[in-house]
Amino acid sequence: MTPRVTVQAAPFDLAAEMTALLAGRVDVGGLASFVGLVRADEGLAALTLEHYPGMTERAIAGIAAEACGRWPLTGCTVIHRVGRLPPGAPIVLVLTASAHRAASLEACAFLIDWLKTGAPFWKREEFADGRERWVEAKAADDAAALRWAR
Amino acid sequence: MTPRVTVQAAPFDLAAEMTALLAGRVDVGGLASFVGLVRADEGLAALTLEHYPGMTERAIAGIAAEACGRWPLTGCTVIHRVGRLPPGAPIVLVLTASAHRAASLEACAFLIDWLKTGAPFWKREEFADGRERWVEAKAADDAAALRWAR
Amino acid sequence: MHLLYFAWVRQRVGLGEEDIAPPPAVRDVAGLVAFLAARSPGHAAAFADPRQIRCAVNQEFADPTTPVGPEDEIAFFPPVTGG
Amino acid sequence: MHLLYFAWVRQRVGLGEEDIAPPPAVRDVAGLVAFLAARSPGHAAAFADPRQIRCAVNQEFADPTTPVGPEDEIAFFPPVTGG
Repeated sequence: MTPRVTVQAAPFDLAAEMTALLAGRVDVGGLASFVGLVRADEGLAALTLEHYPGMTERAIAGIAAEACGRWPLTGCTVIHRVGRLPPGAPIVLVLTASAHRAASLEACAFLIDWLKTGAPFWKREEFADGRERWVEAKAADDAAALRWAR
Repeated sequence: MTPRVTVQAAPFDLAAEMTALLAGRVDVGGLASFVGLVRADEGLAALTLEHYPGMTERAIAGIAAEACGRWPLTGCTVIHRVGRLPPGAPIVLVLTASAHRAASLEACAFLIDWLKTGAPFWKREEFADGRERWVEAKAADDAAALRWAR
Repeated sequence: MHLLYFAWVRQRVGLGEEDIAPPPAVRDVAGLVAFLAARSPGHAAAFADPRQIRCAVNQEFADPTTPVGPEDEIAFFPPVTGG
Repeated sequence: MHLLYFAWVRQRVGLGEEDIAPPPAVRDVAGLVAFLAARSPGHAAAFADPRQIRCAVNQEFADPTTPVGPEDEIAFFPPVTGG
Protein backbone atom coordinates (compact mmCIF):
# COMPACT_ATOMS: atom_id res chain seq x y z
CA MET A 1 0.00 0.00 0.00
CA THR A 2 1.48 3.31 -1.09
CA PRO A 3 0.21 6.35 0.81
CA ARG A 4 -1.43 9.04 -1.28
CA VAL A 5 0.38 12.34 -0.70
CA THR A 6 -0.58 15.58 -2.38
CA VAL A 7 0.31 19.26 -1.96
CA GLN A 8 -2.19 21.39 -3.82
CA ALA A 9 -3.88 24.80 -3.92
CA ALA A 10 -7.33 23.34 -4.62
CA PRO A 11 -9.74 22.28 -1.88
CA PHE A 12 -9.95 18.55 -1.15
CA ASP A 13 -13.04 16.34 -1.17
CA LEU A 14 -12.91 14.45 2.12
CA ALA A 15 -15.85 12.18 1.32
CA ALA A 16 -14.29 11.17 -2.00
CA GLU A 17 -10.93 10.53 -0.32
CA MET A 18 -12.58 8.33 2.30
CA THR A 19 -14.54 6.42 -0.32
CA ALA A 20 -11.30 5.77 -2.21
CA LEU A 21 -9.67 4.24 0.91
CA LEU A 22 -12.65 1.95 1.50
CA ALA A 23 -13.66 1.03 -2.05
CA GLY A 24 -14.05 -2.71 -2.49
CA ARG A 25 -12.59 -3.50 0.94
CA VAL A 26 -14.08 -5.46 3.82
CA ASP A 27 -10.94 -5.53 6.00
CA VAL A 28 -11.10 -1.95 7.31
CA GLY A 29 -12.42 -1.69 10.86
CA GLY A 30 -11.46 1.91 11.56
CA LEU A 31 -11.04 5.04 9.49
CA ALA A 32 -9.65 8.07 11.32
CA SER A 33 -9.40 11.54 9.86
CA PHE A 34 -8.13 14.92 10.85
CA VAL A 35 -8.89 18.17 9.05
CA GLY A 36 -7.01 21.32 10.02
CA LEU A 37 -8.72 24.63 9.29
CA VAL A 38 -7.85 28.35 9.24
CA ARG A 39 -9.00 30.10 12.43
CA ALA A 40 -9.87 33.80 12.42
CA ASP A 41 -7.88 34.49 15.60
CA GLU A 42 -6.98 38.12 16.38
CA GLY A 43 -8.69 39.45 13.28
CA LEU A 44 -6.91 37.16 10.84
CA ALA A 45 -8.03 37.92 7.29
CA ALA A 46 -6.08 35.24 5.43
CA LEU A 47 -3.33 32.69 5.81
CA THR A 48 -0.84 32.07 3.01
CA LEU A 49 1.01 28.77 2.96
CA GLU A 50 4.29 28.36 1.14
CA HIS A 51 6.11 25.07 0.57
CA TYR A 52 9.29 23.68 -0.98
CA PRO A 53 8.08 21.91 -4.12
CA GLY A 54 9.69 18.50 -4.32
CA MET A 55 11.12 18.35 -0.80
CA THR A 56 7.74 18.84 0.87
CA GLU A 57 6.10 16.00 -1.01
CA ARG A 58 9.13 13.75 -0.43
CA ALA A 59 9.18 14.54 3.27
CA ILE A 60 5.47 13.78 3.67
CA ALA A 61 5.76 10.58 1.64
CA GLY A 62 8.64 9.54 3.89
CA ILE A 63 6.74 10.07 7.12
CA ALA A 64 3.62 8.43 5.70
CA ALA A 65 5.73 5.39 4.81
CA GLU A 66 7.08 5.40 8.37
CA ALA A 67 3.52 5.47 9.74
CA CYS A 68 2.68 2.48 7.54
CA GLY A 69 5.63 0.65 9.05
CA ARG A 70 4.67 1.46 12.64
CA TRP A 71 0.96 0.69 12.30
CA PRO A 72 -0.80 -1.91 10.13
CA LEU A 73 -2.58 0.58 7.88
CA THR A 74 -4.66 -0.49 4.91
CA GLY A 75 -4.77 3.06 3.58
CA CYS A 76 -3.22 6.47 4.22
CA THR A 77 -3.88 9.83 2.57
CA VAL A 78 -2.25 13.18 3.32
CA ILE A 79 -3.34 16.31 1.46
CA HIS A 80 -1.86 19.68 2.38
CA ARG A 81 -3.01 22.88 0.75
CA VAL A 82 -0.83 25.84 -0.17
CA GLY A 83 -1.60 29.39 -1.29
CA ARG A 84 -3.85 32.01 0.24
CA LEU A 85 -6.69 30.66 2.38
CA PRO A 86 -9.50 32.56 4.16
CA PRO A 87 -10.71 31.83 7.72
CA GLY A 88 -12.74 28.63 7.82
CA ALA A 89 -10.88 27.07 4.89
CA PRO A 90 -9.52 23.53 5.27
CA ILE A 91 -5.70 23.44 5.21
CA VAL A 92 -4.77 19.81 5.71
CA LEU A 93 -6.33 16.37 5.61
CA VAL A 94 -4.92 13.21 7.18
CA LEU A 95 -6.81 9.95 6.64
CA THR A 96 -5.73 6.59 8.04
CA ALA A 97 -7.50 3.25 7.65
CA SER A 98 -6.73 0.04 9.52
CA ALA A 99 -8.34 -3.20 10.65
CA HIS A 100 -8.18 -1.81 14.20
CA ARG A 101 -9.38 1.48 15.61
CA ALA A 102 -6.34 2.16 17.79
CA ALA A 103 -3.95 1.86 14.85
CA SER A 104 -5.96 4.27 12.70
CA LEU A 105 -6.32 6.83 15.52
CA GLU A 106 -2.68 6.68 16.60
CA ALA A 107 -1.33 6.90 13.05
CA CYS A 108 -3.59 9.88 12.30
CA ALA A 109 -2.38 11.76 15.41
CA PHE A 110 1.25 10.86 14.62
CA LEU A 111 1.00 12.20 11.08
CA ILE A 112 -0.66 15.50 11.94
CA ASP A 113 1.82 16.09 14.78
CA TRP A 114 4.68 15.47 12.40
CA LEU A 115 3.24 17.76 9.73
CA LYS A 116 3.41 20.57 12.30
CA THR A 117 7.07 19.99 13.06
CA GLY A 118 8.73 18.27 10.14
CA ALA A 119 7.14 19.25 6.86
CA PRO A 120 8.55 22.21 4.94
CA PHE A 121 5.60 24.60 5.03
CA TRP A 122 5.58 28.21 6.13
CA LYS A 123 2.55 30.27 7.09
CA ARG A 124 2.12 34.00 6.67
CA GLU A 125 -0.77 35.72 8.41
CA GLU A 126 -2.62 38.76 7.07
CA PHE A 127 -4.81 40.72 9.46
CA ALA A 128 -7.82 42.92 8.86
CA ASP A 129 -5.78 46.00 9.82
CA GLY A 130 -3.23 45.31 7.09
CA ARG A 131 -0.49 43.82 9.29
CA GLU A 132 1.31 40.76 7.99
CA ARG A 133 3.61 38.37 9.80
CA TRP A 134 5.23 34.99 9.38
CA VAL A 135 4.01 32.48 11.92
CA GLU A 136 6.86 31.58 14.27
CA ALA A 137 7.50 27.94 15.07
CA LYS A 138 6.92 27.03 18.68
CA ALA A 139 10.08 25.66 20.25
CA ALA A 140 8.23 22.42 20.92
CA ASP A 141 7.23 22.20 17.28
CA ASP A 142 10.67 22.74 15.78
CA ALA A 143 12.05 19.25 15.38
CA ALA A 144 14.53 20.42 12.78
CA ALA A 145 16.21 22.77 15.25
CA LEU A 146 18.12 19.92 16.88
CA ARG A 147 19.69 18.89 13.63
CA TRP A 148 21.05 22.38 13.11
CA ALA A 149 22.03 23.29 16.65
CA ARG A 150 23.82 20.11 17.69
CA MET B 1 -22.98 23.49 22.64
CA THR B 2 -25.10 20.34 22.89
CA PRO B 3 -23.57 17.25 21.30
CA ARG B 4 -25.61 15.63 18.56
CA VAL B 5 -26.27 11.98 19.48
CA THR B 6 -28.25 9.58 17.31
CA VAL B 7 -28.86 5.84 17.24
CA GLN B 8 -30.30 4.86 13.89
CA ALA B 9 -30.62 2.04 11.36
CA ALA B 10 -29.97 4.32 8.39
CA PRO B 11 -26.50 5.09 7.05
CA PHE B 12 -25.00 8.44 8.03
CA ASP B 13 -23.65 11.16 5.75
CA LEU B 14 -20.24 12.01 7.12
CA ALA B 15 -19.66 14.98 4.83
CA ALA B 16 -23.00 16.52 5.81
CA GLU B 17 -22.27 15.96 9.50
CA MET B 18 -18.88 17.65 9.15
CA THR B 19 -20.37 20.56 7.25
CA ALA B 20 -22.94 21.01 10.02
CA LEU B 21 -20.18 21.27 12.67
CA LEU B 22 -18.27 23.87 10.64
CA ALA B 23 -21.11 25.93 9.14
CA GLY B 24 -20.63 29.64 9.67
CA ARG B 25 -17.69 29.14 12.06
CA VAL B 26 -14.16 30.51 11.85
CA ASP B 27 -13.02 29.33 15.30
CA VAL B 28 -12.50 25.65 14.47
CA GLY B 29 -8.85 24.69 13.99
CA GLY B 30 -9.21 20.92 14.07
CA LEU B 31 -11.92 18.45 13.13
CA ALA B 32 -11.24 14.82 14.03
CA SER B 33 -13.39 11.91 12.98
CA PHE B 34 -13.53 8.18 13.48
CA VAL B 35 -15.67 5.79 11.45
CA GLY B 36 -15.96 2.16 12.57
CA LEU B 37 -16.83 -0.39 9.90
CA VAL B 38 -17.89 -4.03 9.69
CA ARG B 39 -14.94 -6.30 8.87
CA ALA B 40 -15.45 -9.60 7.04
CA ASP B 41 -13.20 -11.53 9.44
CA GLU B 42 -13.46 -15.35 9.46
CA GLY B 43 -16.15 -15.38 6.78
CA LEU B 44 -18.45 -12.94 8.52
CA ALA B 45 -21.63 -12.46 6.44
CA ALA B 46 -23.38 -9.85 8.58
CA LEU B 47 -23.30 -8.13 11.94
CA THR B 48 -26.52 -7.32 13.77
CA LEU B 49 -26.43 -4.59 16.41
CA GLU B 50 -28.99 -4.40 19.17
CA HIS B 51 -29.37 -1.54 21.64
CA TYR B 52 -31.46 -0.49 24.64
CA PRO B 53 -33.69 2.29 23.28
CA GLY B 54 -33.62 5.19 25.68
CA MET B 55 -30.72 4.09 27.85
CA THR B 56 -28.28 3.88 24.93
CA GLU B 57 -29.01 7.43 23.76
CA ARG B 58 -28.85 8.75 27.35
CA ALA B 59 -25.57 6.99 28.01
CA ILE B 60 -23.97 8.36 24.85
CA ALA B 61 -25.29 11.88 25.53
CA GLY B 62 -23.81 11.63 29.02
CA ILE B 63 -20.35 10.66 27.83
CA ALA B 64 -20.44 13.26 25.03
CA ALA B 65 -21.25 15.92 27.63
CA GLU B 66 -18.32 14.64 29.70
CA ALA B 67 -16.03 14.96 26.67
CA CYS B 68 -17.22 18.54 26.18
CA GLY B 69 -16.28 19.23 29.80
CA ARG B 70 -12.82 17.70 29.50
CA TRP B 71 -11.90 19.29 26.17
CA PRO B 72 -12.86 22.69 24.73
CA LEU B 73 -14.97 21.32 21.88
CA THR B 74 -16.90 23.56 19.54
CA GLY B 75 -18.87 20.62 18.17
CA CYS B 76 -19.41 16.92 18.85
CA THR B 77 -21.46 14.34 16.94
CA VAL B 78 -21.92 10.65 17.71
CA ILE B 79 -24.00 8.45 15.42
CA HIS B 80 -24.26 4.71 16.09
CA ARG B 81 -26.11 2.40 13.76
CA VAL B 82 -28.21 -0.60 14.78
CA GLY B 83 -29.76 -3.47 12.84
CA ARG B 84 -28.21 -5.88 10.35
CA LEU B 85 -25.10 -4.60 8.57
CA PRO B 86 -23.02 -6.27 5.85
CA PRO B 87 -19.20 -6.30 5.73
CA GLY B 88 -17.86 -2.90 4.73
CA ALA B 89 -20.83 -1.04 6.23
CA PRO B 90 -20.13 1.91 8.55
CA ILE B 91 -21.27 1.21 12.14
CA VAL B 92 -20.34 4.28 14.10
CA LEU B 93 -19.26 7.88 13.56
CA VAL B 94 -17.55 10.13 16.09
CA LEU B 95 -16.84 13.74 15.10
CA THR B 96 -15.14 16.29 17.33
CA ALA B 97 -14.30 19.90 16.50
CA SER B 98 -12.11 22.25 18.52
CA ALA B 99 -9.92 25.31 18.16
CA HIS B 100 -6.94 23.02 18.76
CA ARG B 101 -5.95 19.79 17.07
CA ALA B 102 -4.94 17.92 20.21
CA ALA B 103 -8.33 18.52 21.85
CA SER B 104 -10.24 17.26 18.84
CA LEU B 105 -8.04 14.17 18.44
CA GLU B 106 -8.06 13.25 22.13
CA ALA B 107 -11.81 13.72 22.52
CA CYS B 108 -12.46 11.61 19.44
CA ALA B 109 -10.32 8.74 20.75
CA PHE B 110 -11.90 9.03 24.21
CA LEU B 111 -15.42 8.79 22.80
CA ILE B 112 -14.80 5.80 20.55
CA ASP B 113 -12.99 3.96 23.35
CA TRP B 114 -15.91 4.58 25.65
CA LEU B 115 -18.47 3.46 23.07
CA LYS B 116 -16.69 0.09 23.05
CA THR B 117 -16.91 -0.34 26.78
CA GLY B 118 -19.79 1.70 28.15
CA ALA B 119 -22.60 2.02 25.64
CA PRO B 120 -25.41 -0.56 25.70
CA PHE B 121 -24.94 -2.21 22.31
CA TRP B 122 -24.65 -5.91 21.54
CA LYS B 123 -23.30 -7.44 18.37
CA ARG B 124 -24.35 -10.77 16.84
CA GLU B 125 -22.23 -12.23 14.07
CA GLU B 126 -23.56 -14.33 11.20
CA PHE B 127 -21.09 -16.37 9.18
CA ALA B 128 -21.23 -17.63 5.62
CA ASP B 129 -21.53 -21.24 6.90
CA GLY B 130 -24.70 -20.38 8.84
CA ARG B 131 -23.14 -20.15 12.31
CA GLU B 132 -24.26 -17.28 14.52
CA ARG B 133 -22.73 -16.01 17.75
CA TRP B 134 -22.90 -13.05 20.09
CA VAL B 135 -19.65 -11.13 20.23
CA GLU B 136 -18.10 -11.52 23.67
CA ALA B 137 -16.79 -8.46 25.44
CA LYS B 138 -13.06 -8.46 25.97
CA ALA B 139 -12.23 -8.28 29.65
CA ALA B 140 -10.39 -5.02 28.98
CA ASP B 141 -13.47 -3.60 27.27
CA ASP B 142 -15.96 -4.44 30.01
CA ALA B 143 -15.99 -1.36 32.18
CA ALA B 144 -19.41 -2.26 33.59
CA ALA B 145 -18.07 -5.51 35.04
CA LEU B 146 -16.52 -3.76 38.00
CA ARG B 147 -19.78 -2.22 39.02
CA TRP B 148 -21.38 -5.64 39.18
CA ALA B 149 -18.57 -7.69 40.63
CA ARG B 150 -17.44 -5.40 43.43
CA MET C 1 -41.96 -3.99 37.75
CA HIS C 2 -41.07 -3.79 34.06
CA LEU C 3 -38.28 -6.10 32.86
CA LEU C 4 -36.30 -5.86 29.64
CA TYR C 5 -33.94 -8.47 28.21
CA PHE C 6 -31.32 -7.90 25.52
CA ALA C 7 -29.07 -10.00 23.26
CA TRP C 8 -28.60 -13.62 24.41
CA VAL C 9 -30.41 -12.94 27.69
CA ARG C 10 -33.49 -12.11 25.59
CA GLN C 11 -32.98 -15.19 23.42
CA ARG C 12 -32.65 -17.56 26.42
CA VAL C 13 -35.56 -16.07 28.34
CA GLY C 14 -37.61 -16.16 25.15
CA LEU C 15 -39.04 -12.70 25.76
CA GLY C 16 -37.91 -9.13 25.08
CA GLU C 17 -39.85 -7.72 28.00
CA GLU C 18 -42.35 -8.70 30.67
CA ASP C 19 -44.15 -7.19 33.65
CA ILE C 20 -43.85 -9.06 36.92
CA ALA C 21 -44.84 -8.62 40.56
CA PRO C 22 -42.25 -10.42 42.67
CA PRO C 23 -42.85 -11.09 46.38
CA PRO C 24 -41.84 -8.31 48.83
CA ALA C 25 -38.75 -10.26 49.82
CA VAL C 26 -37.23 -9.29 46.45
CA ARG C 27 -35.62 -5.98 47.38
CA ASP C 28 -32.50 -5.71 45.26
CA VAL C 29 -30.98 -6.84 41.97
CA ALA C 30 -29.41 -9.97 43.50
CA GLY C 31 -32.77 -11.00 44.96
CA LEU C 32 -34.50 -10.36 41.65
CA VAL C 33 -31.98 -12.50 39.77
CA ALA C 34 -32.56 -15.40 42.20
CA PHE C 35 -36.31 -15.00 41.80
CA LEU C 36 -36.14 -14.86 38.00
CA ALA C 37 -33.82 -17.88 37.73
CA ALA C 38 -36.62 -20.04 39.17
CA ARG C 39 -39.32 -18.61 36.89
CA SER C 40 -38.93 -20.84 33.80
CA PRO C 41 -36.31 -23.07 32.15
CA GLY C 42 -35.54 -20.15 29.81
CA HIS C 43 -34.97 -17.79 32.72
CA ALA C 44 -32.88 -20.44 34.44
CA ALA C 45 -30.67 -20.73 31.35
CA ALA C 46 -30.35 -16.96 31.03
CA PHE C 47 -29.34 -16.44 34.67
CA ALA C 48 -27.28 -19.63 35.10
CA ASP C 49 -24.04 -17.63 35.38
CA PRO C 50 -24.73 -14.22 36.97
CA ARG C 51 -21.13 -13.15 36.29
CA GLN C 52 -22.10 -12.96 32.61
CA ILE C 53 -25.10 -10.72 33.29
CA ARG C 54 -25.17 -6.93 33.51
CA CYS C 55 -28.12 -4.98 34.89
CA ALA C 56 -29.57 -1.48 34.58
CA VAL C 57 -32.21 -0.06 36.90
CA ASN C 58 -34.14 2.82 35.36
CA GLN C 59 -31.55 3.01 32.59
CA GLU C 60 -28.54 3.37 34.91
CA PHE C 61 -25.98 0.60 35.33
CA ALA C 62 -26.70 -1.26 38.57
CA ASP C 63 -25.01 -3.84 40.80
CA PRO C 64 -26.35 -6.72 42.92
CA THR C 65 -27.09 -4.44 45.86
CA THR C 66 -29.06 -1.83 43.88
CA PRO C 67 -32.63 -1.64 45.30
CA VAL C 68 -35.56 -2.53 43.04
CA GLY C 69 -39.24 -1.64 43.46
CA PRO C 70 -42.60 -2.07 41.72
CA GLU C 71 -42.26 1.09 39.61
CA ASP C 72 -38.78 0.33 38.26
CA GLU C 73 -37.66 -0.49 34.74
CA ILE C 74 -35.01 -3.19 35.07
CA ALA C 75 -32.93 -4.51 32.19
CA PHE C 76 -30.66 -7.57 32.01
CA PHE C 77 -28.10 -8.05 29.29
CA PRO C 78 -24.60 -9.36 28.52
CA PRO C 79 -21.46 -7.21 28.75
CA VAL C 80 -21.74 -4.53 26.08
CA THR C 81 -19.96 -4.80 22.71
CA GLY C 82 -20.55 -1.54 20.87
CA GLY C 83 -18.36 0.79 18.84
CA MET D 1 25.28 25.41 -6.88
CA HIS D 2 21.56 26.08 -6.95
CA LEU D 3 20.14 28.01 -4.00
CA LEU D 4 16.49 28.28 -2.93
CA TYR D 5 15.03 30.65 -0.33
CA PHE D 6 11.64 30.34 1.34
CA ALA D 7 9.35 32.48 3.51
CA TRP D 8 11.06 35.48 5.16
CA VAL D 9 14.48 34.29 4.05
CA ARG D 10 13.25 34.71 0.47
CA GLN D 11 11.74 38.11 1.28
CA ARG D 12 14.93 39.41 2.91
CA VAL D 13 17.26 38.09 0.22
CA GLY D 14 14.88 39.46 -2.40
CA LEU D 15 15.13 36.32 -4.53
CA GLY D 16 13.41 32.94 -4.60
CA GLU D 17 16.39 31.21 -6.12
CA GLU D 18 19.82 31.87 -7.60
CA ASP D 19 22.80 30.01 -9.00
CA ILE D 20 26.17 30.80 -7.48
CA ALA D 21 29.73 29.54 -7.72
CA PRO D 22 31.35 30.13 -4.33
CA PRO D 23 35.14 29.85 -3.87
CA PRO D 24 36.57 26.37 -3.14
CA ALA D 25 36.99 27.30 0.54
CA VAL D 26 33.20 27.03 0.92
CA ARG D 27 32.89 23.32 1.74
CA ASP D 28 29.96 23.03 4.12
CA VAL D 29 26.68 24.71 5.10
CA ALA D 30 28.33 26.90 7.75
CA GLY D 31 30.89 28.13 5.21
CA LEU D 32 28.16 28.79 2.66
CA VAL D 33 26.13 30.83 5.19
CA ALA D 34 29.18 32.99 5.96
CA PHE D 35 29.82 33.48 2.24
CA LEU D 36 26.18 34.38 1.51
CA ALA D 37 25.90 36.81 4.45
CA ALA D 38 28.53 38.99 2.74
CA ARG D 39 26.86 38.84 -0.69
CA SER D 40 24.35 41.72 -0.40
CA PRO D 41 22.54 43.74 2.26
CA GLY D 42 19.49 41.51 1.69
CA HIS D 43 21.55 38.36 2.20
CA ALA D 44 23.14 39.94 5.28
CA ALA D 45 19.66 40.63 6.73
CA ALA D 46 18.45 37.12 5.95
CA PHE D 47 21.46 35.41 7.56
CA ALA D 48 21.95 37.86 10.44
CA ASP D 49 20.85 35.24 12.99
CA PRO D 50 21.79 31.75 11.80
CA ARG D 51 19.90 30.20 14.74
CA GLN D 52 16.70 31.24 12.95
CA ILE D 53 17.72 29.56 9.70
CA ARG D 54 17.13 25.96 8.65
CA CYS D 55 18.85 24.35 5.68
CA ALA D 56 18.24 21.46 3.32
CA VAL D 57 20.87 20.01 0.97
CA ASN D 58 19.38 18.13 -1.96
CA GLN D 59 16.00 18.18 -0.22
CA GLU D 60 17.23 16.59 3.02
CA PHE D 61 17.47 18.56 6.27
CA ALA D 62 21.10 19.54 6.82
CA ASP D 63 23.23 21.00 9.59
CA PRO D 64 26.22 23.39 9.59
CA THR D 65 28.70 20.58 8.95
CA THR D 66 26.87 19.08 5.97
CA PRO D 67 29.18 19.23 2.90
CA VAL D 68 28.10 21.29 -0.09
CA GLY D 69 29.33 21.08 -3.69
CA PRO D 70 28.77 22.64 -7.10
CA GLU D 71 26.03 20.20 -8.13
CA ASP D 72 23.95 20.58 -4.97
CA GLU D 73 20.50 22.11 -4.50
CA ILE D 74 20.63 24.02 -1.22
CA ALA D 75 17.62 25.65 0.43
CA PHE D 76 17.45 28.10 3.33
CA PHE D 77 14.25 28.79 5.26
CA PRO D 78 12.81 29.54 8.71
CA PRO D 79 11.66 26.80 11.11
CA VAL D 80 8.68 25.08 9.52
CA THR D 81 5.08 25.91 10.49
CA GLY D 82 2.82 23.48 8.63
CA GLY D 83 -0.17 21.42 9.57
